[in-house]
Amino acid sequence: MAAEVKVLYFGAAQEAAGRAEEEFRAGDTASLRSQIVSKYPAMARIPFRMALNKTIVKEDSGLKENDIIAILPPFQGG
Amino acid sequence: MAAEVKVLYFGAAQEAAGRAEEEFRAGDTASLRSQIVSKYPAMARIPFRMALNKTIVKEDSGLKENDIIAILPPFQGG
Amino acid sequence: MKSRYLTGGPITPVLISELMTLGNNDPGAGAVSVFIGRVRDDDYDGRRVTAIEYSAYEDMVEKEAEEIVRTVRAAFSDVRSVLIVHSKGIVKAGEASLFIMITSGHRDHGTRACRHTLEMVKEKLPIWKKELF
Amino acid sequence: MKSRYLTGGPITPVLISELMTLGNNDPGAGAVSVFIGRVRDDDYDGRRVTAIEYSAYEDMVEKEAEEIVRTVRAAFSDVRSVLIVHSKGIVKAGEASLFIMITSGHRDHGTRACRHTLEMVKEKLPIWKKELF
Repeated sequence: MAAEVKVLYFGAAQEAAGRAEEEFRAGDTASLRSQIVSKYPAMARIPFRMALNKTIVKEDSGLKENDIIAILPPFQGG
Repeated sequence: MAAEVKVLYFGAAQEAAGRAEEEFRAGDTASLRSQIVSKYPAMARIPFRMALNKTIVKEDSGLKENDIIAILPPFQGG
Repeated sequence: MKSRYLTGGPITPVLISELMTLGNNDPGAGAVSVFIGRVRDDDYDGRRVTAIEYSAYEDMVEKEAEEIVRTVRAAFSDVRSVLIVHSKGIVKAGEASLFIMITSGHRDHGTRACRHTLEMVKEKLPIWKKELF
Repeated sequence: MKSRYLTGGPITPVLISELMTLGNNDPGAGAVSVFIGRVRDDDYDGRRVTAIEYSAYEDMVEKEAEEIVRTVRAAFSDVRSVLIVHSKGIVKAGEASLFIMITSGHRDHGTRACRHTLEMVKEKLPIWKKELF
């Protein structure tokens, strides 16, 4: 079952997508990742992680309506 | 040959001697140490080092006129 | 700002002074360990950095910074307070973009906690930079 | 004072602010590591410390502090400046008696040099304290 989720782009991913956020329909994080890389080929060169509702995704996770997924290039703070 | 030297007392050694400085006649630092401990028995309980002209004395050293010897209880700065 | 750990623009000397007074009310705090990160005027292929623009996932910064503070306090029992502030937006070369302050009873836990906090800030906080030339 | 490394009385917040601006003119200094030692209101057999009176062999403090700065700069090549200030005279509980600041290009040498300087200050500087109750 695919769910409607919100995707947030940060850092280099925001530049690759040309936007800060958009909606996707996806059943899990693996499928979402494929969709994003297909839509924005430049994203394939960014070693991004994903956060699901502010928690780093460590293995493929199911998605539900209104989940927030953030696309996180390597952190550069400090 | 004994030399006339100046002795400076610091920290607990200053309290044990009841003064900040005085003159001694001594040929080397070992003999000076003995004189000081004889004169001020309380000094025997203080694990003091000596500095000869601002350098810590690591082995018995000869003394010459006007040398400055400091009596240094364990440091407590910081 | 959505996060108490972020401030807009540089961490100015005045702000640093203010932050440092926060540790002053605790007469049991014998040690104050501070780390300040600043923007360097690095050279990239002959172009000199004049500023860095920081962006952040603010909600997640809040969550992760709180987790860092909890972890540091649990790991270093002598620590009495942990303060983390990071810049968001434009910070010029020579200006500060990160401030960490640890107060502790004694120096050992304080200095180690400061370094550990710094490493965790770099590893855990979702913050990105863009060099401006 | 005979030594540039000693100051009479506490190291006040105002003095700390001034000392910290000394590191501000170097846009290659990406890291500022600070340690501040303060007088704790420790309890000795039921008596609470209200202040500490520091005394020093000033000429030797000068010589030894210079040697510490030389040693730290030689050991940590990324260090750009080393500042050491210690109090002499009476410092009340809660007030600062030691200030160390290291500026460096990056964090690694800076944080390690700060800790190393602190250990050497405690080991090498001829300074004594007397607790006041």
